[in-house]
Amino acid sequence: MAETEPSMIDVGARLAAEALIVDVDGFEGPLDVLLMLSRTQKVDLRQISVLALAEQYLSFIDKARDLRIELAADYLVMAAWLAFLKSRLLLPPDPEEEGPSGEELAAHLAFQLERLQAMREAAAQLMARDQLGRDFFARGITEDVTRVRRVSYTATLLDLMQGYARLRTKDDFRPFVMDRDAVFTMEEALARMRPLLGFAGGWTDILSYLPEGFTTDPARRRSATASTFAASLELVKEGHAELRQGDTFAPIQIRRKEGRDG
Amino acid sequence: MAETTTEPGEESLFDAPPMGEQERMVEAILFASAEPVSVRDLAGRMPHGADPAEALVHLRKRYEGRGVQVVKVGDGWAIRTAADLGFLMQKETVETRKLSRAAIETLAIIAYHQPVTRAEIEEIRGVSVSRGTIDQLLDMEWIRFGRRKMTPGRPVTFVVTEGFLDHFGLESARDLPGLKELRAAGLLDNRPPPGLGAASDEDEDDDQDDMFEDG
Amino acid sequence: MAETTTEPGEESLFDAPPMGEQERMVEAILFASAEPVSVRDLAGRMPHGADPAEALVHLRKRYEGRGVQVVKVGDGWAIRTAADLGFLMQKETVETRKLSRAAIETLAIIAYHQPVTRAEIEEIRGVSVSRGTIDQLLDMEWIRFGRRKMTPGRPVTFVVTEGFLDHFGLESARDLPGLKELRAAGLLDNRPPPGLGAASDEDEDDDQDDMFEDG
Repeated sequence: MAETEPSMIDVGARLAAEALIVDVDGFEGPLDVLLMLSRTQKVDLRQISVLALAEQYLSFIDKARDLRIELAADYLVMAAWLAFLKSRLLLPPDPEEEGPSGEELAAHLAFQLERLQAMREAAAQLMARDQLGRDFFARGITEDVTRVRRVSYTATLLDLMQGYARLRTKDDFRPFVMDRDAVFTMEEALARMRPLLGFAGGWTDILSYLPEGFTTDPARRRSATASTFAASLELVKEGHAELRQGDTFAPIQIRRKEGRDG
Repeated sequence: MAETTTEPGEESLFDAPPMGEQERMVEAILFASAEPVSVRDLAGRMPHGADPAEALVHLRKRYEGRGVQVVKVGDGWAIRTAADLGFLMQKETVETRKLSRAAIETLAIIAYHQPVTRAEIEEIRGVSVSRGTIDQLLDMEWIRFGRRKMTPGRPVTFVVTEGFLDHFGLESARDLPGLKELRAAGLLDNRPPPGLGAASDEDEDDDQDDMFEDG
Repeated sequence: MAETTTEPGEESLFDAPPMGEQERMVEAILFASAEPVSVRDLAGRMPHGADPAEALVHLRKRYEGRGVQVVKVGDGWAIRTAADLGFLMQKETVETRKLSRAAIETLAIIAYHQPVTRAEIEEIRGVSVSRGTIDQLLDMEWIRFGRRKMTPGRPVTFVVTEGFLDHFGLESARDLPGLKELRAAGLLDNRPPPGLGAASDEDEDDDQDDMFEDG
């Protein structure tokens, strides 16, 4: 297994330990130090002697202390834990003792080292891949997708008729509603809606049936809206129309019910 | 990645890479460059002895009829989307809006009084008709130019289109509800407005004559 | 320009354009974009009934061995120059921020163990992960937050992004180098330290499923 001379290991370990001491900042934590030390054993990580590794680490910490190098708490915690592990591994197992055995703990440490080593190698393989912007390239001249907004205008026949009627009555015709107060009765709404319903075709917002002169003034608009709504319900009750509303507060739409003689 | 790649080691110092390889190089450079690249720049970037001009001829041919084209832009060469596929670079969103009151009224006048001139529309509306309103209706293809009026200045007229009839579910402009029906529908007062006859059916022409001869 | 172009008028509303034409369209869209485009986005931009997935198969084949390649990146498709021609592109080379050793390791751990929590990354590296390292990877858009773990505290997880796959030329996280070997060796198992109980045994399967669902 260890084909090198014992003295060689010592030399190697010493050199490694010295390198550590000079450059302790270069390590990424105690696990990194352990991984470094484990290389001196020159064996597969799966066959590593955790006991020997623990001893190497503890001597590394001792040396660092001798040289009065300040070590981060992590390193000392690891040292304490390895000292504990070492005692577990050396002493016969106490049947009273709870918790994992020394072998289990050592196996886990070996696993951690192997896993870290594997991640290092994977990282190196990843970084060795061809990379975008270095080895292969994306399109230099890109064409953005331009968003074209197209507005489509619509109108209904009823809009057209109301528009035309508005023009024809502008000068000399005052809508009869203008002479009354701000009340538009349900009877008036019914009388207005009955003939118009046939022209609207499909679903139409009931608000489009509000009479001329009742759409701007809030009081008039309220009255007309209420009576138009009541009239719509009446028409539905009579079986002449259908109502629908897509959502709460969405426009209420009406259309003539097909197949019924108005 | 590409099996056709020649080993760099196989190239002697003065042998240019095979033409197929040069074509690949030009293709990659044109693709990745942020600006069109001149033949001179291509030559500067390609191995010694390469002939980018010839490679461009081959590459251009290869892209003939493809979704992108190798085109000359000023002194340089670039890869661009084929002209007929420009529409793929646009995303259209359609927004439905109600036609403005001015447009509805103008449209109604044209529908009821066609063929009608702009001056006549303004006469009926009592306000001038903006160019934009007419343009909008023309754009929507709901109105089109009719024949010119045989009056002084020979003004153009407007008439409604098939598209208009389709949209409003009418067989012909004659199916528009006449004044009688508007009145029955409660949209017009019962007493006929003085001077205006029923703007429907055969009366229509007369109406217009009446209306506009006086005006 | 292109003889293969069909007249738009010849296409009926529901007939997709011929496959050759669809291939041109996919080609144009992929060339126009620096970012990978998903099959779904392609379909959204192409005429109704088009089958971009099939067109991609043809297009990919067409560009085999050429100077640019059609590559799959996560859910998307992109055109990239062939890696062997990188030497021509010194001008386009982007200097990426040099990543620290900690950042590179953290990135690899996230890629191979995703979705992975910060505590798990720290367990693997044996050292705490600085906020700056995670922030840098998030900034580069190589990692993003995944969904929370169903363990006490519901910690957030990290996963790699499509940008990561794109940068390293990977079709999916499944194509990470050595992934199979690492998994077979049990080195990607979530093995808790002994004595802490097997709190995350059931999670383990989920982890792996996640990886393949997301990949």
